Amino acid sequence: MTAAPLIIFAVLAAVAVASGLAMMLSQNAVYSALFLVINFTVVAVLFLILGAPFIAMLQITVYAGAIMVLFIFVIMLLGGERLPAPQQRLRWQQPLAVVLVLALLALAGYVFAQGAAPAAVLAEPQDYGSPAALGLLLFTKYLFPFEFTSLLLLVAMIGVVVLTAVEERRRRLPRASRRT
Amino acid sequence: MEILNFLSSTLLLVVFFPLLGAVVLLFINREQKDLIRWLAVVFSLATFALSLVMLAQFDARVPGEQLTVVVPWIQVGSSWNINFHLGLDGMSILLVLLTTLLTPIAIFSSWTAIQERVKEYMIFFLMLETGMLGVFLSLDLFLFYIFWEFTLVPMYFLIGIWGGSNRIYAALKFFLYTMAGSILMLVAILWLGIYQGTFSVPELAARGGIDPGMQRWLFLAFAAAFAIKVPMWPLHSWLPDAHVEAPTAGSVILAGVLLKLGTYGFLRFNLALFPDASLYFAPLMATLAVIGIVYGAIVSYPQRDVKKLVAYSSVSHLGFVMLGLFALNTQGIQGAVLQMVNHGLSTGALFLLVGMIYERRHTRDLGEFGGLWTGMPVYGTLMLIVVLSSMGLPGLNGFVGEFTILLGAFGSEALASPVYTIVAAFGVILAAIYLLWMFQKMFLGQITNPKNENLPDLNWREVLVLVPLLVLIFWIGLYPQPFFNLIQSSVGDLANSFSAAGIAAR
Amino acid sequence: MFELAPLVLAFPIAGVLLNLLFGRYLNERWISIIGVAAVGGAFGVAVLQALALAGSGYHAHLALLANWIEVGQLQAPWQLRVDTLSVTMMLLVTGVGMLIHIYASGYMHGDARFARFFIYLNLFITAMLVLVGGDNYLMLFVGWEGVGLCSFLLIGFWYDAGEPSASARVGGEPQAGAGNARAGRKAFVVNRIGDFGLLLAMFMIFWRVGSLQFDAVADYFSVQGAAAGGLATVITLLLLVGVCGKSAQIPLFVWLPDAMAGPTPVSALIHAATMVTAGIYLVARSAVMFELAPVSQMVVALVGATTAFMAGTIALAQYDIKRVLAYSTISQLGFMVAAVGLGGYVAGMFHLLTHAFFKALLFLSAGSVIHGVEHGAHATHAHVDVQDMRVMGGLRSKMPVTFWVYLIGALALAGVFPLAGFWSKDEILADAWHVGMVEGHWHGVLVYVLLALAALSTALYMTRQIILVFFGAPRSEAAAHAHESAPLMTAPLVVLALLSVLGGLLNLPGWHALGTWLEHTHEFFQTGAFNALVAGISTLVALAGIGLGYRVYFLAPRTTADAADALQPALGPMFGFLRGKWFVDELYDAVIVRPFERGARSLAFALDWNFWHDGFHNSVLAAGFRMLAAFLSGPVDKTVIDRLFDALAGAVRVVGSRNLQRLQTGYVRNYALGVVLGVVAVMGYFVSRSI
Amino acid sequence: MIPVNYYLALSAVLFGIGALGVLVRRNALVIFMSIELMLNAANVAFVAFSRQFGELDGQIMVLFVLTVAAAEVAVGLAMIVAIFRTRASINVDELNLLRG
Repeated sequence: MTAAPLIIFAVLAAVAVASGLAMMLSQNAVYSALFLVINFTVVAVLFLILGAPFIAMLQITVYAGAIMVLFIFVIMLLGGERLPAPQQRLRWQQPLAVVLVLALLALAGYVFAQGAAPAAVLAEPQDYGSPAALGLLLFTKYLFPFEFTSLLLLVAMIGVVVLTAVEERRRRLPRASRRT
Repeated sequence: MEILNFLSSTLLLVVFFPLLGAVVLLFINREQKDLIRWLAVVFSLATFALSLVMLAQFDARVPGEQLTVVVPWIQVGSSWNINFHLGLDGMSILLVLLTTLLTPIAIFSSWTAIQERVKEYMIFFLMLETGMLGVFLSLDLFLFYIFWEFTLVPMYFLIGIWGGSNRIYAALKFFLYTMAGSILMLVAILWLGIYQGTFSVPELAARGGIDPGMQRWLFLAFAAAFAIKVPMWPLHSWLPDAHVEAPTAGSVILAGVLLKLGTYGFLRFNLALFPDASLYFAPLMATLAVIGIVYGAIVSYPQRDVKKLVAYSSVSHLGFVMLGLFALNTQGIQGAVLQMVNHGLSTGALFLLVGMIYERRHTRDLGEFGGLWTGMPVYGTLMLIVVLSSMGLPGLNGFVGEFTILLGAFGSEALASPVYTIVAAFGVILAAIYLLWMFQKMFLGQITNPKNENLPDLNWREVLVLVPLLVLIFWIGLYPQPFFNLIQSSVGDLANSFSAAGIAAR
Repeated sequence: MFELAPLVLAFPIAGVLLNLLFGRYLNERWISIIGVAAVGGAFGVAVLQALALAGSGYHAHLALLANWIEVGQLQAPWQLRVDTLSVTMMLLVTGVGMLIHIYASGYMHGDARFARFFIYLNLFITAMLVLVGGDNYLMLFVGWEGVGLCSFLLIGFWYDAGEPSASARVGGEPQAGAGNARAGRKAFVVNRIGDFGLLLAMFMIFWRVGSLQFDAVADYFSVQGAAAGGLATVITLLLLVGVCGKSAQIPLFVWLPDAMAGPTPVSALIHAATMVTAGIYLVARSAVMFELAPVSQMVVALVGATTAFMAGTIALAQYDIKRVLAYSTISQLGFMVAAVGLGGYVAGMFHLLTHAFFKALLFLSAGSVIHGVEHGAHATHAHVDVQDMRVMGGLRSKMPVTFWVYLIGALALAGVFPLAGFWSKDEILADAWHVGMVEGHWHGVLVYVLLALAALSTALYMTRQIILVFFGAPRSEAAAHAHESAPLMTAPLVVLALLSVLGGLLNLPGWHALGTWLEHTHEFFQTGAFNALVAGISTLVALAGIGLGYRVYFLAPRTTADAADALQPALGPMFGFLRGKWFVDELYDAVIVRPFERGARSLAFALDWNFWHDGFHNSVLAAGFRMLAAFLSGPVDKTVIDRLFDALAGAVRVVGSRNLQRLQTGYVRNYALGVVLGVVAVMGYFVSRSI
Repeated sequence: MIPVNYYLALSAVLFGIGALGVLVRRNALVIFMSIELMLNAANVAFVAFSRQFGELDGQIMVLFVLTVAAAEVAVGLAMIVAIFRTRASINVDELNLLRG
């Protein structure tokens, strides 16, 4: 095993973890969002390395692109980039949370230490991870769940419309009927 | 293409067109009540038109199922073969037509009576129609069970939301009684499906060969569900509550179609699938039926609430149907099938008429009326015709059914005694007593209550609602042969299997 | 001309439909013209059928109209049967019917429901023609119930009038003005009891013979002969139940007197001339079976004779002019039933025809009397019961035409030579004499005696009626101001009077026109031999009755309306018994009606509702469920589980409920922490297991 | 090549960071971002496993996760907007109606 891939991986992983931590710790929501974009991009590169070019592209376009733009848009809309003066109500929550997450990681580490997973990955088939192969699978074996996701998206869309449009409709109703 | 053929099959359309209407109604603004009403009527009428197409495609000479739709549905391992299986034959066709006819009439009759939550009301009604049609047309036990339970939900809400003062009690009672019976049926269905390897009704009927001892248990399990639904004496105590509390259209459908789900179930499942047990239990079932005939008629007589009176009369009338079914011969069973339709028409019309006076006077107490014929001649005359039809006057529909049933029961080999018929014929006398009593209390005599003096006679909409029923009342009474022809070959086959020769061949 | 047979039904049906659809736009004149023309047309067709029969060797002709019910081997078509028996009945129904229609157009003048009356009448004619014209028992049954329906509708025609009499108060609380409606209902229900027997008879015929066609039934029984005697006995006894209902015989006669609540033309047409004779027609039609069942014949004869006697005595003590005639009708129907029971089918049919003439005449004349008195009552604003004979008297001079036709009818009914009633009644008595004296059957003698006594009372009550109504001085203002009815009403009376005089010609001894005519339907329809001795006795009996009446009522005339009846001193308490109509209504009321009502009430309210619906459902099912729930929540839950949890709660309390409550902070992040805690715990568990 | 273990470890760490974010931050938007990070961590594990077994099913799962994430973000942000309108705050600690 040459060292080059490992170095590349180590660098990418370090950037991912660092950007994740920064996202979490940043007090400004806009910074958080930008750190998250970095994180997503790095993970996309990792996907590329893992032989999942299609997923990597999706990661960039959907996650780092669409979703994060949405986030930033909402942050700007609400002016929520900074919260008012920190007023800690749950003082014991933070240390407890850190302890718990560390415990979780410790457990995971323990599982890794047990060495259940194989050391290396297999050689890839010719069209592994190509959009064509993925599409074929999607439209045969996973046809029903795939169709179902469309329904999910539809429901989400309607939900969003309903949630945000409620105020508007009430405002338009005549005064008399609002009382009932 | 296959899916297109499937989607355009007549029976599928007939069954699910009302449901489509319900879905469409979901998207209509609830304030547009008239649009909702019109859409509901249009969808139910379109279903009726589709059922006429179905009638045109039906070949009465073929005894077995027709226009079949079969699609594999749920298959688990080798023992679970559940198909989406719809099929039409002589046993179901009249009831399907009755359902598609009565639903638009019921919806039309709720035009002014229902002012609150019109949208939900119509949606429930259309759902109910799909459920009922599904019960009549499904030839897979599992599918049948699903539709059977499906009918409960809309009816529960129709009674529970738009009913009278004690509606919650009545709706709950209706629901629980039916539910309690169906659970036993579900067990029997699962037994059949697992141990016989198929849920297909025609296949089970053709295969036969269930151990007679087991047949009896299965018969009883199915009978539990159906006898409550019919309702057979002594399981009738949910019926007066449900009828009295239900809105008019709900009563029409309840009496007109829902009760027939029970008698139809006896015909389709108990008689066809468990012939040995049917022969074994015939005297018992006929006894209960006969008790029901006389009991229902006697109990109808002193009632003061018109709806309750008609409700109890249903117990009596459906006793005739059950007697005919368990006569297990051609006349009995054919008469029973026709009588199911007759009862739907007559009692449906009776409930409609009672609803019309209720809309005017907001009471159904017999003591409140009297002399109505003077002020409402059209109403009185129509009521008289329907009352006469209900008590089996020759020339009107009720007689043809009752006569063939009693004739069949008299000479039945399975019952082997004319006593059943003799007692049942007392029901004919009693029917005249309670129905004419009701007619007299409502329409004859002088107007003593000033509230009855200036009641408007029926309007065009109300007459229009009744006309199709009256036409059929006369048609079946004077020339029932087309109706018999539709059921003849299917029912004839079934009946022959119970004759001496049929038993020997089995 | 047989092709025209369906028209016999088409005419009255057309009448019904025309008046039903257009009646509201037409005036009385056109309504009555339609009504009369419909019956007249049918009469014409019936005449043509009779001629056709005569012209084709009297063979029965079948006219298929349509298929009706075909289920399995049951084949019951709409098919008319034209033979001498049915044509005789058709002629009677349409002929007398037409006269009564004409009369009714005068009698019902000014009634608010004029059109409806003619619709009902035409409907009745239709049903009656189906009854007599049908070719199978099922069609006969259709007509049978159909005439019952029309009877119900017409008795209750004035449905908002009439107070239920004390003895007839049936059916719970009294309802204002529903007396007539109640009478109609009574008629229908009692008839249904008769129909019950007929229905069962049909079932038995079908399952033994395999068909309901008259021909097939007749063939079956002629082939089987005495072997089918038992079957024939059962069937004929069931048929007798039907006969008792429709022809008002013991024990089902109680509806007919009440049926007089209907307008008088209805009483004449339905409750005297046609419908009530359907029972005799049924027996004649089923003669093959009766001939095989001597027991049934005996029962039929005795029922008829007893009815004739009983009703004859009741008629002696009634004051209502129509009620006397009603009981007289029952009595005469008893004669006919006795006749067919004795095998004298021709005699029965003969009396049926002549009775139709003179009883229709009497009813219509009574209607004319009522009409006249009513006018008098209107003119003088007197409040009297216009049908009560005690308020009449002296009408002979006021209503001469009516008086004379009434007299003719009464004499014919009493059986005075040479009027129609003499010949037909004598034939019946001769048959009874023959069966009793010549053939030596005891029941023949009994029948003869009962019938002779009935004949005596017939002559007596008719004399009484004539004297009470027409002779003496008027006993009320209304009677004093009565006047003769319009020609539209009197003309049919004259025609009927003529028929009452000449009706005997139909079957004069030695000529036997009716006998030879009916013979073509069944060969044993034969006229009995004329018996001069019997005829002599009959004449003596009639004259004795008239003489007695003359002595009791004419020589000691009633002077005031409320005086006691002249017969009362002679009969003593017996008179009250007769006046109370043998208290049969009261008996039925006490034995059947009231127990039924009480039973129905307790069944419905006590058993079904309180016990089964409320009690069983609510107390056993619902309460049982609740009890189970209570048991689980009570003893089980409260003791076992509660204790457990009490202990737990105690433990928790020790830890501090405040602390626990504080777990529910309401902060989402807190709950998320809980989730992570859970995840760590679960993972820890798995990891610990794998160690 | 890099052993699958490494990817899984990275996935676990990222997941932990996301979880910590959800637990300690009060800004609803940041909480949502943390959730996205957790989902992303799961995706890494999926793709890694997919690679290990040479099957594409893992990638398909990622696709579905993406869809769910998109739907969730859309609805979640809509809720935040709606809540902000009534409460003028996106501090989740002020949303404590569930308090016992």
